[in-house]
Formats: sequence, C-alpha cells, structure tokens
Amino acid sequence: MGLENSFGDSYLTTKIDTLVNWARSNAVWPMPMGLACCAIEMMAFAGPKYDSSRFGSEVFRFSPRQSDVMIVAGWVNYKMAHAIRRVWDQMPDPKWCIAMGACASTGGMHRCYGVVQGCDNFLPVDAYVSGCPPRPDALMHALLEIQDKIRTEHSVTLDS
Amino acid sequence: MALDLSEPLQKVIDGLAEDFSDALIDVYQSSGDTFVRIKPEANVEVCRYLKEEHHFIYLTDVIGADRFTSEERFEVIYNLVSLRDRERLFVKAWLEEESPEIASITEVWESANWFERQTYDMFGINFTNHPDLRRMYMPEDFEYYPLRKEFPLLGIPGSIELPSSTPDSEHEI
Amino acid sequence: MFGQYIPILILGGVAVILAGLFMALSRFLGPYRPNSTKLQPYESGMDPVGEADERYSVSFYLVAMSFIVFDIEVLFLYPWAVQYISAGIGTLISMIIFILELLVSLIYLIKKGTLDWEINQFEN
Amino acid sequence: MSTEDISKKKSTPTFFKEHQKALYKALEDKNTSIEFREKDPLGTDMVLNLGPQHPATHGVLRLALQIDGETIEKAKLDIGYLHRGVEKVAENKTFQEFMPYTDRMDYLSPYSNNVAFCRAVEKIANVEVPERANYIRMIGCELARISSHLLWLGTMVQDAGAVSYFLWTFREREKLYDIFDQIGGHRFTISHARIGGVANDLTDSAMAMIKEFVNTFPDELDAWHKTLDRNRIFFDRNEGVGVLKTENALEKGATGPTLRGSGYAYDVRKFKPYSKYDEVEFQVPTRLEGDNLARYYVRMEEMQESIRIIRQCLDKLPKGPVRTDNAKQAYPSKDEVYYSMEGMIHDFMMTDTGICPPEGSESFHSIEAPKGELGFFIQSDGTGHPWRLAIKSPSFANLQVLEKILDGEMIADSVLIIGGVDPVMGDSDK
Repeated sequence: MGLENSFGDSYLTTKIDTLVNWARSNAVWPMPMGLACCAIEMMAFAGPKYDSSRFGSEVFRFSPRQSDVMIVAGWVNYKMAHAIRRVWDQMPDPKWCIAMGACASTGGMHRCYGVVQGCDNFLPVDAYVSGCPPRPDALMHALLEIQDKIRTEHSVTLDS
Repeated sequence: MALDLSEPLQKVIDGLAEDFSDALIDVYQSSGDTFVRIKPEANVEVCRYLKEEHHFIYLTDVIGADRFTSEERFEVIYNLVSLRDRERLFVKAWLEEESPEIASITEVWESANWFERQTYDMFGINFTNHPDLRRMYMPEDFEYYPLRKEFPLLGIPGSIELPSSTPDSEHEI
Repeated sequence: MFGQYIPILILGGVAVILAGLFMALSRFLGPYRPNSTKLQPYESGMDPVGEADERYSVSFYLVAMSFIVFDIEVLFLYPWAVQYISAGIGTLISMIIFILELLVSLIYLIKKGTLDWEINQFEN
Repeated sequence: MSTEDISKKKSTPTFFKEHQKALYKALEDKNTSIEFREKDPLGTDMVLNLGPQHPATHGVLRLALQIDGETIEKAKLDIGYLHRGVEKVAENKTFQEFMPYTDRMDYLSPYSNNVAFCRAVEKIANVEVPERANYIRMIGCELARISSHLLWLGTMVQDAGAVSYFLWTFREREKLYDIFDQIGGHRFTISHARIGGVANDLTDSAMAMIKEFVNTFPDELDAWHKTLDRNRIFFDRNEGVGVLKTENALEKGATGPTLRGSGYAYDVRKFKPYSKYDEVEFQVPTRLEGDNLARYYVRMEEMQESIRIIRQCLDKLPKGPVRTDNAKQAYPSKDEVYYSMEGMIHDFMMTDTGICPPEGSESFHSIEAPKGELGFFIQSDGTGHPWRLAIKSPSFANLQVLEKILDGEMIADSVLIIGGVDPVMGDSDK
C-alpha cells in the first residue's frame, strides 16, 4: 500500500520519518474535550498570557476531524464517557490523548457513583497531567511531552 | 415551643391553621427558618393557597430527603419565597417507604417541573400527573435511586455500561 | 495569438500539480485506518438522528434561486465594466435599464417574503 | 407517520438506548408554542443534536432540537453529563472536608461558592464570624463575580463572532488569577473560606494588587462599552432574541441576571443581606425587555457595582482576627497549633470530627452567586457529617428557563441565548 513498504527500512524512509514527524509534532491541533474546571485552565492555556500557539497548537478545533490531540479536561461522567469515546473514534489517525487534571487521570477527588475513575478505562492516554486544575504551564509541559513522543515515532513505516 | 415569627409569617401560619387545620400537622422553627409539615394529599391546595393568598410567588427548590426511618421515610420539602414581604417558608410532606407518591405542583409553579424530575431521579419519589417525569441526571437505563441511604457511595459496579476501550476497527466497516 | 494564454495555462497546471501532490502525500504518508464509527457523521458525540438526506425546507430553495438570478446579472456586467468608457453612453443607458429590470425582481422577492425567515411567535 | 416509527426510524442508538428513546419521545410530544407556517405533509422534521461536545454549549449541555430549516420548532435539554453526585459525597464528608467540592461546582466563581457553603454551615451551627473576615469574604465574592462575568462576556461575544473579546477578557482574568494566587495560593479553585472566617489574612501585596485592579478595570469596562453598545452587529444579534417576558419570568423560576433582565430586582444581597452587604450601598441593575441585550446590560452594570462594593470594602476593612478562636467551631491559627498543646488537640479534633451542629436542626442559606441564587439546605444529625445537603443551583433553574425560551428561535441565535443565560454545567449537574 503506497510508498513505504516498497522501500522497507532504508535510508530514504528514515529521512521521510523525520520530515513527517517534524511536520506533525509542530502542528498538534488540540481537540478540547472541555468538561469541568480544567476546561477553564485550558482556555487560559490558549489565552493571551500562556498562549499555546507558540508551540503550534493554536487552533482549538471543536470538530474531531481536524484535530490531533484530545485534551480530556475535567471529571468524566459515565453518561459522558460514551460521547467522549465516540468523538475519540471519529478523530483521524494519528491521534494522541492528554488526560488533564487529577479527575481525568484517576477520578481525582470524586470517588463516587457518577464518575469514571480515570479516562484510561476507555481511552488510550498518552500523557497524564497532575493538578486540580493543573496550571497552564503544566499542560504546556504535557504538550511538549507529546511533541517529543511524536518526534521519536516510527510513523511512516508503521502503517505498512 | 416559642415561635418568634415575623409579622407576615405569623399571618401565614394563622391563615393555614384555620383553612387547612386538618392538613396542617406541625409548625416549627430551626435556626431561623420556619417549617410547616402538611399531609402529602393536601400539598397542591396548600401551595395554591400560599401562592394566591400570601403572595408566595417564587418556588426556589423542591428538595427530597431520606429520613431512613421505618415509617414515613421520604420527605419532600418545598422552598417558597414571597418577594413582597421578603419571607422564606418551607412546606414539608412525609411519604411512605414503598412506592412514595405525591401530587406534582407544576400547575401551581411551572418551575417545579425540573426540580421534581431531579427529586424523582435521586429518590424515586413518584410525582403524579407530572408533564414528563423522566430521570434528570442519570440515564434512563439506570435502575437505582442514588441518593437513597442504602445506595453505596461508590455505586454498584456494572449498573451503568462503560464504552468499549478497544477501537472497533476490529469490526468490519 | 496563442501566446497570451500561456500564463493561464501555467496557473492551471501549478494548481493541479499542487492539489495532486497534497492528496498523494496525505494518502501515502498518512495512516489510513477507517472503521465504522469513524465514518459515521459527527453529531457532537451522539448517534446521528435520522438520515442526512431529509427534505430541506422551502426557504433554502428560494434563496438559492434568487442568488443564481443575481449572479448571472453580475456575469453580464463584467464584459461591459471592462471598457465602459470606450463603449459610450448608449451601452451605459442599456446597462442601467438592465439593472433596473432586475431591481424590480428583487422588490418582488422581498414583498413575497422569501428573505425573512422568522416564524411568527405567540407566547413562550 | 405515527409517532412510533418516527422515533424508531429516527435514531438507532448504540448506547443508553432507553434514554435516547425517552428523550426523543419527549421531544416529539412536547407541545410547542409557535405556529408552523404550513405543516409539512410528509412529516420529515429534522432532529439535530446540539450535543454534549459542542463549542457553543459552554460545557456539556445537550440540546435535542427539532428544526424546520433554520428555525427551531421544539427544543429539549438533556443534562447530567457532568453529574458526579456531590450531594451523596457530602453525606460522607465532614463539613470542612466537603468545602473544596464547592469550589468545583460553579468553577467560574469558586470563591462565592465557598462563602455560600461556609455561611450555610455557620447559620446552622450559629458561629460568629469576625468583622475582618466578613469584609475579606465580600471582596473575594465580588472579585469572583467580576471574573465570572468576564468569562461570560468573552465567550458570549465570541459566539457572536468577535474573537478579540476572548483575549481581552482573559487578559483581565489573568490579573484576577494573580490576585487569587496572592490571597489563597491557587489560581481560581481557591478554597479560601473556612467555617468561622477565612483561611489567612490578606497580605499587603494582595491588597496592593486589588487596589491596582480596582483602579484600572473600570476604564477597560468603558472601552468595551464603547465598542459594544453601539455595535450594529452585536445589537441586531441580541435585540429581541431569547425573550423571557416579565410576567412569566418568576413563574419559570429564573434567577440571577436572567431574572433581573426581565424586570425583577430579586437580589439575595438586598433580599436577605448576609455578611456586611447591608452596610455597603450599591444598586441592583435591572432591565424590562428580558432579551439577550437586557441580560448583557445587567451583567455589565453588575461588574460596575462590584467595583464600587470592593472600593467601599477596602475603605471599611477593620483590623482584627481572621477566624473565630472558639475551639469547638473553627480551626485554631497555625502558631497556636505549633506552640500550644490545646491548639494541637483542637486542630486534631477539628480535622477528625469537625464542627457538629445541633442534632435534628435544618437550615437553608443562599447567597447571590454571579449566576443567581446559590443556596445550601443542610439537615444535621449532630455528628460531623451532614445528614442531607441539598444544593439549590442557579444554573439548574436558568437552564429550565433556557429550554422554554428556545422555541421559535433560529439555530444561530440559540448559540447566543445559551451564552446569554450563561449556565455552568458543574453547577447545574451537581
């Protein structure tokens, strides 16, 4: 299927890898799954002072079709879990996921019947951000972690 | 018991005492708020009476409570406000444990619609002739009533389904 | 004669090549893993309700029709607008008459109510 | 086309089947208040989900809309996507332990939730709060009101199309975040109130920052007034849109700016003045039209009034303790805990069992949160845990009003009406 398996693991595909990874890592468009108070910090993260567009994630697209990283911000309710899973499935590959805040990572202080204890019960999470709500610079650190992860991925030969 | 009621509230209690003497069970005060307990059957007339005669035109909230006693376990509390005399009054009714049922007061105040749906969702108190009695917060497939005292805080595992964590690319397109 | 069309051809060629390049790049370099949920229409996290090819309401259709009429009117204005000075007074007057005719149709449209979308509302 | 197969044809839900079916059933038999131009004989009314994950719904609010072209015929709200059962959690926590949960309810103005909860507990356990703590609480509440209205302004005008307001209002909010950082150590979920007073005193740098904010903010406000009040687009988008008539505003249970936009000056700070609001003079702005523009004016003038209140509080701020030193009711101050035996025991007892209101007592206390009247109804059984804690949340009441305003509006306007009613889902879903 296409260019990559005709070359196998040769010099050319590593070069294409770095090119593609460089392009992907510097334009990670977030899909803001803003649920609760972490969503306000996510707005501040995109706001004028902490300005996430310095790292390429300027565009807060609300449609899953044009976004790469999904930031789950806030406690995940059982009823909302299905909508989040649906939006995650509808995001095009390659996609990553940041669980922002203690509630998205582990259910946080809401140890009760309504809250899913951590969104990794139904989502493949790449980066967890601790804090309740985490300061915008903590979220930015998570974003940079995602960018490092993208740079070292073997993405092109992966999809043969 | 010493009831230091303000002047308009005193008028309300006297009015209630003589018009609904049989429905009125108990009047008491606790830390500054006055509570009137009535029979559950008479709640619509009492509320309409309070609204027309005593200008309680704003329903702030309908609160459910679980007293967890053997008889008359559930409790419905109406939180009424009269803007003219700047007073707040609580009307209470106690309901039996199995199939708790009380008339809905949406025809007296329209705002009771959602408050009663929330109390139904949390306690299972059935409000008769309510326009559309559905669960407010939990999905309809949930069969328990969370705020009852016997429902565990951490919920019953498996009572609400979780989405599948495997992407369904395994299924066919 | 043929010389003056070269720039347009170059422009068309570059456009086609660029579009083709991007399509090919994203097709070959990007991962392509379709599954049934991904191909479903996006209804903000919920299951889509009803099919998308429901019948549209009339007001869309009326606005589309009137748009076509006025778009073609602009089409006719272009050749005249290019050299309206050398074309003299005669064409100016005929153009004004042409525009006035279409103005009448615009007034008819407004009177007919195709442009206001409000539903009269009683109480809520 | 009987209603049966409409709902069947309509949607093939894959999760929560009864819930979706019940919702669409309720949507169909809701009698709408608008008269159709001509009922479509084939009955192909389109149902659209302005669903839980949508930029305009300010959180996870789901609207099931039955639309005819651009106009909404019927709207049905479905909330509960952020429900975590905070009332159930409250029954298993002591009063002071529960206080950080109130921060996460109306997460646009956490300070006023804390004060609402602490005042409710102080009322049921009749705790005396020192003067200085009352004034610090009032300053915190008014700052929280401004920060909540700022985010409302930023997002509502962005929904109307002007992105620049989001950036301006957030620049002001960042200043407020710094002030809250100075006061309580966290950007906005600050948990600064304690039962019986406030956690710690206002440092001088915090006072200086508040004074500086109070001096610079009013001319920012005037600049926005200048650009928005005569802006043709903003006017036409908001005038006569989402009208809540004066005579049935109270009937529908609106509260806060939504109610004051329709003509009722019902403000809990004037209705039942708490802490020191009776010694501070301010006006309650109201409008009569009840449309989105009226709510816009009410909130902008409320920000003006909040600045006035903060100024008066800063002048009247007395010296004195920040928390009552009654050991049975409030935490002792830190130096007492470290250097005296009783202090440490009191601190331990406070954390372990906390304050115990009299057995069988119940009380309700509400404050004027930015969204409306936020009240806590507490029933106590004498132990440190509340027997029942019911929250009267303003956004819940305003959402009920929203469902009734939406009939007959255009879809594009429904986005603005949601912004105008300004619900916060953490608050309404409890």
